[in-house]
Amino acid sequence: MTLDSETIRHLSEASVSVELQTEDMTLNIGPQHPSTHGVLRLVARVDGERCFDVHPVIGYMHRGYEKLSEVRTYPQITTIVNRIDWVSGYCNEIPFIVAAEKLMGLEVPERAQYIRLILTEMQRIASHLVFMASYPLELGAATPLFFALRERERVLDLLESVTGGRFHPNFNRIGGVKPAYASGSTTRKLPQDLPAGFLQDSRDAMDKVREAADELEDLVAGNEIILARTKGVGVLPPEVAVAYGVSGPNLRASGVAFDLRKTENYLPYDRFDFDVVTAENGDCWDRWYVRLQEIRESVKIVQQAIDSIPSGDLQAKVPKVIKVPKGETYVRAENPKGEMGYYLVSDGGQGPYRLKIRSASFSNISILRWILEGILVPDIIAVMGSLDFVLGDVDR
Amino acid sequence: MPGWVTDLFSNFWVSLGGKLLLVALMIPLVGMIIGFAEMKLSAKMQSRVGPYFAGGRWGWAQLIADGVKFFQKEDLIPADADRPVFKTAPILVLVGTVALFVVIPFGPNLIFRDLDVGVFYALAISSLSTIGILMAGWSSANKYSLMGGLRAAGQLIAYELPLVLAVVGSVILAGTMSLQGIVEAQIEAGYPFVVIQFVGFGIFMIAALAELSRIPFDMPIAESELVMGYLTEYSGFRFLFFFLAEFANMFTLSAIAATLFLGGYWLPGVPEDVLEFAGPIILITKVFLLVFAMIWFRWTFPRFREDQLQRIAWVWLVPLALLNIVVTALLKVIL
Amino acid sequence: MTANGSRRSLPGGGMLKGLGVTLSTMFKTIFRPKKYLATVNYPKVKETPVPRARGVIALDQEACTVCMLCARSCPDWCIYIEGHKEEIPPAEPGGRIKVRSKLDRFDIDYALCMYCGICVEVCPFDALFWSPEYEYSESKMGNMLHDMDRLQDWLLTVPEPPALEK
Amino acid sequence: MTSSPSDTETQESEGQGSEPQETEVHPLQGFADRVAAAVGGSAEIQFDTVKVIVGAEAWVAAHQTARDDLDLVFFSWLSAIDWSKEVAAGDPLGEEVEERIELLSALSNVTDGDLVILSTTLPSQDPTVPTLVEVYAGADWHEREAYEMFGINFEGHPNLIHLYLPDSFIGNPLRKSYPLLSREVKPWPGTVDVEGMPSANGSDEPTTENPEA
Repeated sequence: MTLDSETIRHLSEASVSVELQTEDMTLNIGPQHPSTHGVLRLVARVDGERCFDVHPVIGYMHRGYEKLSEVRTYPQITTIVNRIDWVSGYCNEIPFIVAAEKLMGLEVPERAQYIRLILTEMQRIASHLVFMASYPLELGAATPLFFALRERERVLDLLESVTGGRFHPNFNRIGGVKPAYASGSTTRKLPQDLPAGFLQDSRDAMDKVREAADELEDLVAGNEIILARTKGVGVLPPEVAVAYGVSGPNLRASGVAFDLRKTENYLPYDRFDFDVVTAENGDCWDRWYVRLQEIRESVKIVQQAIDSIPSGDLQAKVPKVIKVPKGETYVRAENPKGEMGYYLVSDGGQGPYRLKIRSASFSNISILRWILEGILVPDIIAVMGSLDFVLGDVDR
Repeated sequence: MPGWVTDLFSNFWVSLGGKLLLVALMIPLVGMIIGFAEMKLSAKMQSRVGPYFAGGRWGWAQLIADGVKFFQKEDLIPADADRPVFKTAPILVLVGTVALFVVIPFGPNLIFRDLDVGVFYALAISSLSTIGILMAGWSSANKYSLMGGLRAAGQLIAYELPLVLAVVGSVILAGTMSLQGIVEAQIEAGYPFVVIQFVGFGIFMIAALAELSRIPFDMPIAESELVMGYLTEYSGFRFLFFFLAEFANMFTLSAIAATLFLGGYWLPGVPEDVLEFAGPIILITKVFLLVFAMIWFRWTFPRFREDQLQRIAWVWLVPLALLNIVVTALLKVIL
Repeated sequence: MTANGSRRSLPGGGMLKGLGVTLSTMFKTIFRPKKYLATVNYPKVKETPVPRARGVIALDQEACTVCMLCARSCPDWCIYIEGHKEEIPPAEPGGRIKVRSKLDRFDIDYALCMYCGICVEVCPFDALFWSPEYEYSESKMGNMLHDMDRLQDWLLTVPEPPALEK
Repeated sequence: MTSSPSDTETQESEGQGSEPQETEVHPLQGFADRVAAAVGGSAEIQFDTVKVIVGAEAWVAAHQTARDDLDLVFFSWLSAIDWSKEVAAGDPLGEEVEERIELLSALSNVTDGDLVILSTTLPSQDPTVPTLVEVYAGADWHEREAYEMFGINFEGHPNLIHLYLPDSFIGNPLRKSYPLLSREVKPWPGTVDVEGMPSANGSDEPTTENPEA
């Protein structure tokens, strides 16, 4: 059939007016996926590359910590609690230990508090370096992974030399800190303290971490492609962030200067000067940059703490079988991922009656459904990566 | 050359068989060398050691070991895959690469077949692998490979245009489309065309990176989003085809770029008769320089989102290439 | 560079700086591996763990009095102990017959153990020690159950307590 | 029990942990009273934690005023405690307690980090309470978790389905009456007993009963 001008004109208009009928595909960014930071499943309704709505499904990693802690004694809980956010193992124990000490009315010796503070800040550096390694990898750049992890090895070696463990240090006890030695007649009399040369090694390691931060900044920060992929992507306004309970670097990247290290007193942070890093427009780039600056702040804190660490013993007088008196308290701390808190209800027994664990990533990714509305598939990965969550923290 | 060898080669079928055998040997060899170079160099860039144990001291046999591994891997075809399409996709991609070897001049008379439409043929054949990738994406019956395949289609076609337009500049300067002719034109002009055609060379390299779908144009095989893009369902020797095709394609596209812009097998100071033997070595060093640049880019940059990728192709590269053609044509007329 | 590091002098500046970093790392790793190479080739070159590393638990059978404290306080229930009581003839004749409990079975199932160190800490008789040994992986999970004698062998690898900060 | 603000107004430093029976006024007392007055509940301070007890019917209203008037915009968490006598797992309560579910929600401001815990009591048979999703969008997941763990029904919740547990899961695990199944399967290795611990070092005898039974 010959196409006369009439039909041609009609066809051209038809193609303009006819809306292309495409049904959308449900894409399972499933529990097993290279960049979901663990077993998170996103059921995304996708039309081509644009995804309409995302329904996150969690619970694959639910270990039931709150039920477990009802049948555990206090020392046993400190060993399982650092497995909640396994990237920053040491920091999970601090609020729980401080809560128990508060109920028991224990005075922790100064040196133990300083050691706790140094190790917490080192764990924060290690956790942020994991973010520095994994986030550019999600955008496609593989080399920053090795720079960041190479520096993280330094910090983890220091942690291991003091506590004996890299991921799960188990160095905190109720009343102070203590390496895992037997408590028999001979070893009990052994003096217990930091290993020799630890303070000097930490000073060198902190300088190297600062250099690595600058190197990472050169490699990633100025890169135009990363700017194109992250600037203005996944913007999180402060009021939405606060309503969902987003905390930590994600909240500070949206302009809210809220850092629990400044407001709470679970560790002697008021003796060191460091500033709370914030950024203006709360997009992926700001979340990345806030974490890089926080590494530098933590380096500053650790250096000040090392120079002014007092001497003294590491643990207060604590009975062999720990029984925490009756009472309820909620202690929260600034975990590398955000606010981590424990609502401890104890009834005077060897274990708590009820322990509510408030983990940072749980609230941080409850905004996924809101923030991933109508963006492209590669941006889903970029935004999810920038929130820096760990599935153990989400599922408890 | 002893007598019986020349008349043996003069027989058409024997020389054809010999050439085919040579190409069939070159593809895995070149693929392995470049693959091994990528592993070792990327390791050094990341302060690691890289493959170390295969083959004694510094791991030279790593890729042979990989090859054997891929061969003995189970050749899995997904249940509801489109079987014939699934099977022929890797072959098509490899054919697209092998066919490119025909026109590359390694020396003054060391060329498989000197077509007078050499450049046109090379670019047409290299787009054959696009069809192969699309077939792989569609036939794997997996949502991720489908998305990878469609992304590849969009990207490769978008970058076909700048690739072709970038070449037109040096074709105008040389006056002929046969690659041998272009190299002779550069010899007689006394300078490699890149001196004038640096814009064309830049566009060609960027478009070549996109043709190979290597970072920063890595959308079709975006490991962190689409698991492995259109390669997700491939395993065993079919994956080996894709693997070798990617590295061999790097070699061929760099060889074509070297021939068109950097003076192929000729260096400014080298006299005529030495070229007979030095030609291939010169070309291969140029190719390895370009391949090193590709490896270097891959381990430094992240990848573009595909709408940014398309914008670069249509908004930046195509107009720039057209401008380059106009300027070269004007220069040709005036000079 | 501006506060949040967006614009550079020339548009490609950021990428060139990135290329510079990778290239310099490559040359540094090739020409001065001792200083810049971060990885070692494991079986040939081994990194020594720090003395306090918690690699494996060593058992001193003589010190153990089968008081079951470690088995009770282990969160993972991965220590299985059986023992019996034994009379020890008195040193000089006519002395008191001492009753002493002997170990029959002391297994630690390292497939379950989470290396928390509560058993080592709670042992009142210095029978359990940490040793930084880490190369005891097995092909079958069943072999991860170390029996009494194997735990005794680990005792040789227990280091002296390290020197301490002043 | 509300700690009665005594007359001596000595300000002690924020960081000092204090027992309720301290004579000085707790630094957070002012904040606690302000919240209690605005929300219409009774405040109590225990170990530096401000808890305001509110009636179940005023639950949403309390959060509304907390967010709008008292600038407690940060929704930290929401959970519950099952106070009950017989306990299937863990050691039972010391003294008598009346069977109830205590619903808790923690709110804080983002300026100086003052945190208040609003609590209300619900009957332990099918507890129902209106949802907070309109006031705090973040309450969505917390309420789903409280629903599946304690069986609290939140009226008006957009999609009240299981959050962590598979849909086919029956029962509410965090209720005290819910047993820990793994404990029945594997016997406790500590039961094999050779001899009581010689109480040489004077500290109390480690009980042979399982501290975790």
